[in-house]
Amino acid sequence: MAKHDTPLLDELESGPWPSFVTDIKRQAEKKPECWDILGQLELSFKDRITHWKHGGIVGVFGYGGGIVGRYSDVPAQFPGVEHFHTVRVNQPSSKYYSTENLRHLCELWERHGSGMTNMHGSTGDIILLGCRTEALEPFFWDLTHEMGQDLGGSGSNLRTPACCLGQSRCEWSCFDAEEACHHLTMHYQDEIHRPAFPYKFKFKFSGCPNDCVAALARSDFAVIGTWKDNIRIDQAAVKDYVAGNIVSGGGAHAGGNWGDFNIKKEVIDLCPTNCMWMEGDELKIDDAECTRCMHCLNVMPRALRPGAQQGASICVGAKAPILDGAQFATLIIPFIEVSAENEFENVIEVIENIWDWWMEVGKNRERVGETMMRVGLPTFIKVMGIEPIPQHVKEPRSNPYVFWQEEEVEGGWDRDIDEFRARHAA
Amino acid sequence: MAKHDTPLLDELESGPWPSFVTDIKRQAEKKPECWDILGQLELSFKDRITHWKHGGIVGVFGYGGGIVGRYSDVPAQFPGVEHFHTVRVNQPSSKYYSTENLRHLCELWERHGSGMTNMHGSTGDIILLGCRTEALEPFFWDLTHEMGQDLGGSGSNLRTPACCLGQSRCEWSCFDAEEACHHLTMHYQDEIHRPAFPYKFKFKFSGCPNDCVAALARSDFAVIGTWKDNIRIDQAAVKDYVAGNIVSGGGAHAGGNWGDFNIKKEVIDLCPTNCMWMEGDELKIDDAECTRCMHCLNVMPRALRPGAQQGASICVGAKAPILDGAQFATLIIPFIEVSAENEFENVIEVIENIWDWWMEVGKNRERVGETMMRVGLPTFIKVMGIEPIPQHVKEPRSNPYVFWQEEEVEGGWDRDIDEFRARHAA
Amino acid sequence: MGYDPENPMADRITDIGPPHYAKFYPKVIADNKGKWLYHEITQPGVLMHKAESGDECWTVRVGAARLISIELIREMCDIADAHCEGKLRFTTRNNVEFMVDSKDKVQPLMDDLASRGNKFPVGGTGAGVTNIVHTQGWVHCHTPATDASGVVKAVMDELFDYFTSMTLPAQVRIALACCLNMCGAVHASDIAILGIHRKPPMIDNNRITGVCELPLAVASCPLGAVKPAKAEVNGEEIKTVKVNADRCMFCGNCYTMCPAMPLADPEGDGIAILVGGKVSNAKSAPKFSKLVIPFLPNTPPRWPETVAACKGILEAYAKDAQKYERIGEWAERIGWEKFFEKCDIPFTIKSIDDYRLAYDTWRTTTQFKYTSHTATYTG
Amino acid sequence: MGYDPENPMADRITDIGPPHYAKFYPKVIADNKGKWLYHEITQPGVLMHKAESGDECWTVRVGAARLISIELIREMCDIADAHCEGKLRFTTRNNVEFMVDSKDKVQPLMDDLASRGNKFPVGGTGAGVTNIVHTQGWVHCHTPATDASGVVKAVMDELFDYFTSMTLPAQVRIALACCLNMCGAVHASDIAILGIHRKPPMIDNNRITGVCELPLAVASCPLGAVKPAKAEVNGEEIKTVKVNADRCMFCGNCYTMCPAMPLADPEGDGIAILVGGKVSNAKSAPKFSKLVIPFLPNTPPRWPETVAACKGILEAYAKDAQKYERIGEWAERIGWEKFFEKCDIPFTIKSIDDYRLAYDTWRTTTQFKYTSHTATYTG
Ligand code: SRM
Ligand code: SRM
Ligand code: SRM
Ligand code: SRM
Ligand code: SF4
Ligand code: SF4
Ligand code: SF4
Ligand code: SF4
Ligand code: SF4
Ligand code: SF4
Ligand code: SF4
Ligand code: SF4
Repeated sequence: MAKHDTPLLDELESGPWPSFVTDIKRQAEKKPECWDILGQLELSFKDRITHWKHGGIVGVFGYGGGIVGRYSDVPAQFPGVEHFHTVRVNQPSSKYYSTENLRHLCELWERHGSGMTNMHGSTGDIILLGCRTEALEPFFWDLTHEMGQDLGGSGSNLRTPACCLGQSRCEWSCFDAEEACHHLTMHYQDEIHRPAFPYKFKFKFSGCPNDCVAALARSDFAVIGTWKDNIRIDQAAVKDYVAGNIVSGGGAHAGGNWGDFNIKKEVIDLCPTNCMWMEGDELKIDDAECTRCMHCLNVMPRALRPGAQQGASICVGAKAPILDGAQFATLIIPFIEVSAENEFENVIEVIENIWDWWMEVGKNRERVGETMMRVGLPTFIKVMGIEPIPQHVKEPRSNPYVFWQEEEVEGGWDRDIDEFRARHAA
Repeated sequence: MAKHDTPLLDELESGPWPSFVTDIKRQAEKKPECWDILGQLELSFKDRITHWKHGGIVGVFGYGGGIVGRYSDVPAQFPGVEHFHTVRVNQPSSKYYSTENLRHLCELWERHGSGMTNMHGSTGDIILLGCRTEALEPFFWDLTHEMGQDLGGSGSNLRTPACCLGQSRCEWSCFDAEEACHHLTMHYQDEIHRPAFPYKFKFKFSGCPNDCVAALARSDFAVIGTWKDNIRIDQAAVKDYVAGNIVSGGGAHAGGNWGDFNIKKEVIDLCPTNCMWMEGDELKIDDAECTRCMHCLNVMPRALRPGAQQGASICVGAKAPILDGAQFATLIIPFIEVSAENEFENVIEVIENIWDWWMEVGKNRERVGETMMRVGLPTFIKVMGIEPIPQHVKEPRSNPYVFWQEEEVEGGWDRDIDEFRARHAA
Repeated sequence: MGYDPENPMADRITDIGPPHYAKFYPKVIADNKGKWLYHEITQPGVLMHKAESGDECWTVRVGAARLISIELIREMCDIADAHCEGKLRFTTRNNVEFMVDSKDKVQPLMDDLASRGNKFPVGGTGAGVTNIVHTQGWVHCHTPATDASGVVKAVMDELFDYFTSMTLPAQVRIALACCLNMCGAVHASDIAILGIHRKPPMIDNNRITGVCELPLAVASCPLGAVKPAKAEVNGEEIKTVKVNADRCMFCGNCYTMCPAMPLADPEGDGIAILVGGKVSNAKSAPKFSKLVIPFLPNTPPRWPETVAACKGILEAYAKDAQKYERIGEWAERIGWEKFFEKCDIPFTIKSIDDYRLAYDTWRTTTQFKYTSHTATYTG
Repeated sequence: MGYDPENPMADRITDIGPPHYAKFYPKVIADNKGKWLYHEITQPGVLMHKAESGDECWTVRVGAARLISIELIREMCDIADAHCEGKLRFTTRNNVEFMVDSKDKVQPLMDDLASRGNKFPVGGTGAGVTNIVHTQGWVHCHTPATDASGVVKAVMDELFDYFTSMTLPAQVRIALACCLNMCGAVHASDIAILGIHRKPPMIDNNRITGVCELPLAVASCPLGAVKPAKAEVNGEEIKTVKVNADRCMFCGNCYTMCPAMPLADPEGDGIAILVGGKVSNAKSAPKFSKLVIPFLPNTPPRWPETVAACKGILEAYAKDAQKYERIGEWAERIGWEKFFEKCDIPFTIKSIDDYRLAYDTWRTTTQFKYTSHTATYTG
């Protein structure tokens, strides 16, 4: 039974959304330290401030990441959370599980930790929330030996890669996001576990431009599926949509009173490039003008499918606002084939090209996007050995401040002022 | 007859566009120094470089501007342009002239200068191109005494204001741009003639958002006409446009094969705010959504007119790229009445508000737009004593980096670390 | 035998990575991977994916708190064992997905879920509000300016009907980050709930020596507000830092680098609301969220001001936006001045950018709409 | 009696400003000011403005070189005296406007103009190319990187038919500035012809002392490339400056401040082409011109490369753009990658911004069109 009064938290037991308070209370019956989680959180609710100390370097031998150390700043009151370290367990691609696997993990966490988790962390890991320092090595031993699983990343290293569910259950996935994610995770175990970078580095893989794993917003290296040929059109299905035999958007708007589906208003007019039109009852697309924004496919999934020649775009440098303001990833490679056949070697080449440069010029705690900002996109593209293309930018520069190189300028830069003065009196 | 061979310049005597070379040659017959203009220019064409020395401080007593000093760097070869100073004569609003006035000016310039001019300079002045230092005072004497005219601005002062032709010949002008320009020019003679600013400052007045004097791109202080009520619609004329009885755009596209006028395609669909539609054969506008972009008026001048409650928007801070990159003027005052009745006192108030601040905090050679950039728009708006409104920006900030003031924060900023530590063990 | 503290390195296993995902596929997924034809959302929270083979994968999506116990995970396993050949998955927004291979297995699954109280709400699909991605807050982190799980619970309770329905113009993605580090894609969310500090860091001179590398602390400040300094600590002079409070914008990066510079504070901390961000490349390019409400107080346990703000924005949007229009696309179409008017949010100077790229956000045109904000000029 | 050098201040007149504009109005303007109803462009170069009174003002617009002699001005006066009650005006783009108060006076005026060779071309109205606003160049300025009048003459000769017709999708405004100071609204022109330097300034140590305030020279460089230095000038050490050439982007501001730092050079200097700017608030907000051709050589007397570049862009635009679409609006609709393809302009790294606000120009979306540029990736 409850060890602390939690009048404030108890307020969060009502309401239709699942209550983490109720859940923790239930867990506390089996794992009494959970009462102290509630107790300290109640105190934070009362004081309106966190009660965790700053950081704390803990980990398992030989790894530079995977554990986030955490200590209570009121341990006397809440001994159960005096140590409350997080363990980041690397999730399987796209987060499918067998109950057997999950039950085993729960069993381990019951044995070694608080019994509380996050399914999942924002980066993608399984977050096991709260254990004592002494428990870390035994847990790691059991995790590796009993389950054959491993930790994810933290610190200035490669962070745990993540992906959308890709081809496993999505008709739009233009490459095997899960396999790419898994393969590169295995390929870079050392980079994940042993910090060697200026700062953190994140991979994310989305099968199509809908970007369901938010790669473009959150990863230093975003691989986002696309295609290079034409959208595949099933004209019969188009007619069915127009006739109202198929619900548009797969029914995503079923709850609204939007009236009958209107292909002109809802698809053709909303195409950002205006590259669609009807010829009689046939839908036409000028694919050369298409930017593969997915809108028409999203609205008519049964009539329109991505082209058959599939691959991905690679965008680099997304990050949160600290320090220079948030950055989205910038399009660097417009199209690349992504396939297990060549063990993703062409993608790996791009990655290591970036790393080699960043590890050399990147400052401490400087994300690759920040390094790109500092040296400028032209320099970045040059050092990557990539041809500059208009697709790299939204628009050309509007200022005339070009850094010309001496070798580009006829006659070079050395000039003789006296000779100049001979022709131009001062 | 020609004093120098000018084979290169002679190439510019052919072709359909009026030739300044032919023109200068004709002038040279009466003003031989013009042969040296051609001679030195020919040399520049040959050498592909200017042959003018840097600057040169010349002027008339008591004025800090109005003359741009210029000396040849090859005077021995071209004595006629050894001195070649420019005189900036303040043009009348919107550049109407009587032939009498122009002839007199020509006569003065024949007497004192080279006989060459620019009608007009980019800022708006009459540019009298090329005279000797000794000629400056006599010319100025004659200009003021014989013609009752005066010099314009140069240097770190108020530059010669300019305007579009406004109500004099345009149906769209929402205020008397010419009178505003003239009145403020007279009001600020001292500021125009005697540098007292950190750097140059420019006024420009356009009667409507078409901005025919490019005020938004080129002036530190841009007054651009607009209206606050509804666009005036003449439905009969609308019908005439639809019926093709009136040529659209006043005939501006008459030369192209654009087919019949289509009000839906050419007006309604191109309205950037989509606030227009037809009800039967009546054109409707939801003026609350209108951003007064002028497009529909431009296309149907006989059917649509600006609202009757007219005034202007004031935008501040435009400039060329040196040093931080070009700036357009930023919307500061969304609507203000501009009228001779109150002698523009409300506009003057805004101007002096800006000047008082800029003269105090502006650095040497810092345009007001650069000062705004340096201190930030929020600070600028605050010091101007203006209510911040969403119209000041395209969009709200996307970074969370707000400079909170101590007085805004409950309890202020002073805190006792020991007291904090008492509650939070380190 | 398990871990032996005596010789920790003995038959140690490392760098084995995660298990191969394919082991965990339900059969219908394994059979049809890469061969899906299309999908349908047959009702809120229920997806049907059709494969070339004719197979169907029926997915029931269930909301979860993300901060969950192993007890709850075990209960999820019970459900998966009973209905889903012992397989399940989690989404990128922390919902749980139970998959079955035929339509007739859906209802029994739904009944089972319904029988378990409010633990497993079905929804989060299509044009609705799905789960809020969020971070640690007071449950685990050292730098938060607000709590995470508590705020999320309060907001989701209020918006629950939008989770279980698909009545909105488009999907609405809400995210919470408890400090400016913004763990999670808060900076590109339809509605972002962001914990912010408003008091400059304190300097703990008793503590700074040793725990803090002064040069790093100084370098950590993007605005150079942290400067080296000296102080006296019981009699003797020590090297420390001082903060120029007027140049501080409370990002907290100095505290991240230096434990002796805490800035959290009950009154100083609170929540900012940013809106109009999106991640997908659908229709329009990704957009950053924009700051529209600079500060709301921390009011546990239910943060009524924050809850009301989210709901107000959502309802104004639901009422006014066009089909398929994300919140940011709506705001840009009507103009931000109209956004503030329609959402009845007071515009403050805090929404005007003065950071690095600020100039690009200034309005450099005479095009604007008259709103309540311009009344003083036109009135 | 005129100016007396002996006592210059005697009955001096100052600060009297310009004459009042209204004195110079043609009668029909004076009578109808503020009462205009509408206008029509009855043929290229001829405008008819209709007043509420029923009066009509017929305007004939004539191109001029801007660099004109008093002889030519007098000839203009002759024309105005003969046809326009002795009144005329100049436009904001340096064209001349002759106004008459009835239609039947137009033809005689036109005939007179036509009778004077190519001095007074009629046109510059509507959807065509009007006069090029330009600056001084080698005729008068000390900092130019190219000439002005010569380039303009060459370009206008080539584009002349567009001046006398109205066949384009919209008005096209071309401007020339002979250096980065950009006198004139070059930075917001449909086509901007910009003189640029490409060699860092030389230091004239024999001259620098006295003519140049070193601290101002140092401060003048936006990139801090100018640093204080010492040099030896005939035996004695003097204070001077040095330039870090690798940080120089050739803006010329140091030369403006310090005459001892000339940077002009026959090979180094040339022309950059920027496109897609606009000033008006019509339809879309004002736009800056964008750098699409980083360098073309100075090739007097007729700058064929620059002329060809302008014509090429203009013709691609004329062929592809929609009615009312300015060049910048066209480029944004089709996408800049298509602009380069359709104009057959090679894309270079110089078009990628690396100045202060560069990040906002990076492409942060997967939305793009495949063009010749992406062939190496898709081929
Ligand atoms: C656990 C997690 C939040 C969560 O509840 O899910 C998390 C928690 C922390 N993050 Fe994070 N970040 C987490 C995902 C993210 C993400 C989202 C992502 O990875 O997709 C971001 C934004 C994307 C990005 O990387 O920019 C993120 C951006 C940051 C930053 C800012 C980095 C930057 O360059 O701007 C910091 C500050 C730092 O690194 O010192 C940070 C720092 C931290 C620290 C280590 C606090 C600190 O200052 O050292 C937090 C530890 C909290 C704790 O006590 O457990 N965390 N962090 C996420 C990792 C779980 C997992 O492994 O799955
Ligand atoms: C004569 C004129 C060009 C022309 O041929 O029309 C001109 C000529 C000069 N301008 Fe200008 N500017 C002229 C209009 C402009 C404009 C356009 C305008 O005023 O609408 C601009 C761009 C708008 C603006 O002010 O930003 C302009 C931006 C500059 C700049 C850059 C200022 C800046 O803040 O970026 C400089 C550099 C400086 O001030 O040192 C400059 C400097 C100069 C100097 C004085 C050269 C110098 O470095 O000192 C030029 C003297 C040339 C000569 O030998 O006669 N001129 N200058 C224009 C003035 C004529 C008149 O009074 O009507
Ligand atoms: C399951 C999940 C992927 C995963 O690996 O877990 C997923 C699954 C699907 N997404 Fe997604 N999306 C998922 C997160 C996302 C995210 C990431 C996020 O929200 O953090 C995004 C980007 C959000 C953004 O733009 O801010 C995302 C943007 C989309 C879009 C673009 C919608 C738009 O208008 O911008 C579509 C297309 C659509 O919905 O029409 C889409 C469509 C879909 C489809 C229809 C794809 C398919 O054919 O199966 C899936 C069901 C949609 C649905 O639930 O209504 N998915 N989707 C994620 C479910 C999250 C959840 O539990 O709610
Ligand atoms: C005479 C002049 C004003 C003056 O005080 O001298 C003038 C006069 C007119 N302008 Fe203008 N504009 C004049 C310079 C401008 C400028 C400034 C510039 O080019 O430097 C602009 C802004 C240019 C830009 O946006 O880059 C300008 C943008 C417009 C527009 C907007 C067109 C657009 O689509 O953006 C219109 C409306 C239209 O043409 O439909 C307009 C319309 C007009 C109208 C129709 C106004 C009227 O009802 O009389 C006048 C005749 C148009 C014509 O010539 O086709 N005027 N007009 C200027 C003639 C310059 C010349 O000799 O060619
Ligand atoms: S990103 Fe594309 S492929 Fe991946 S789940 Fe979303 S819609 Fe499907
Ligand atoms: S994917 Fe987007 S751009 Fe391409 S056709 Fe469909 S809607 Fe248009
Ligand atoms: S700016 Fe407006 S009012 Fe002035 S001339 Fe141009 S169209 Fe007429
Ligand atoms: S002025 Fe512009 S915004 Fe207003 S109705 Fe006309 S076209 Fe639309
Ligand atoms: S957002 Fe800030 S407070 Fe929240 S978990 Fe991340 S670092 Fe910690
Ligand atoms: S909070 Fe941020 S801005 Fe303030 S001192 Fe610390 S690092 Fe600098
Ligand atoms: S643009 Fe440069 S070179 Fe040309 S006149 Fe202006 S300052 Fe002189
Ligand atoms: S030209 Fe410009 S960038 Fe180069 S040194 Fe001079 S001021 Fe600096």
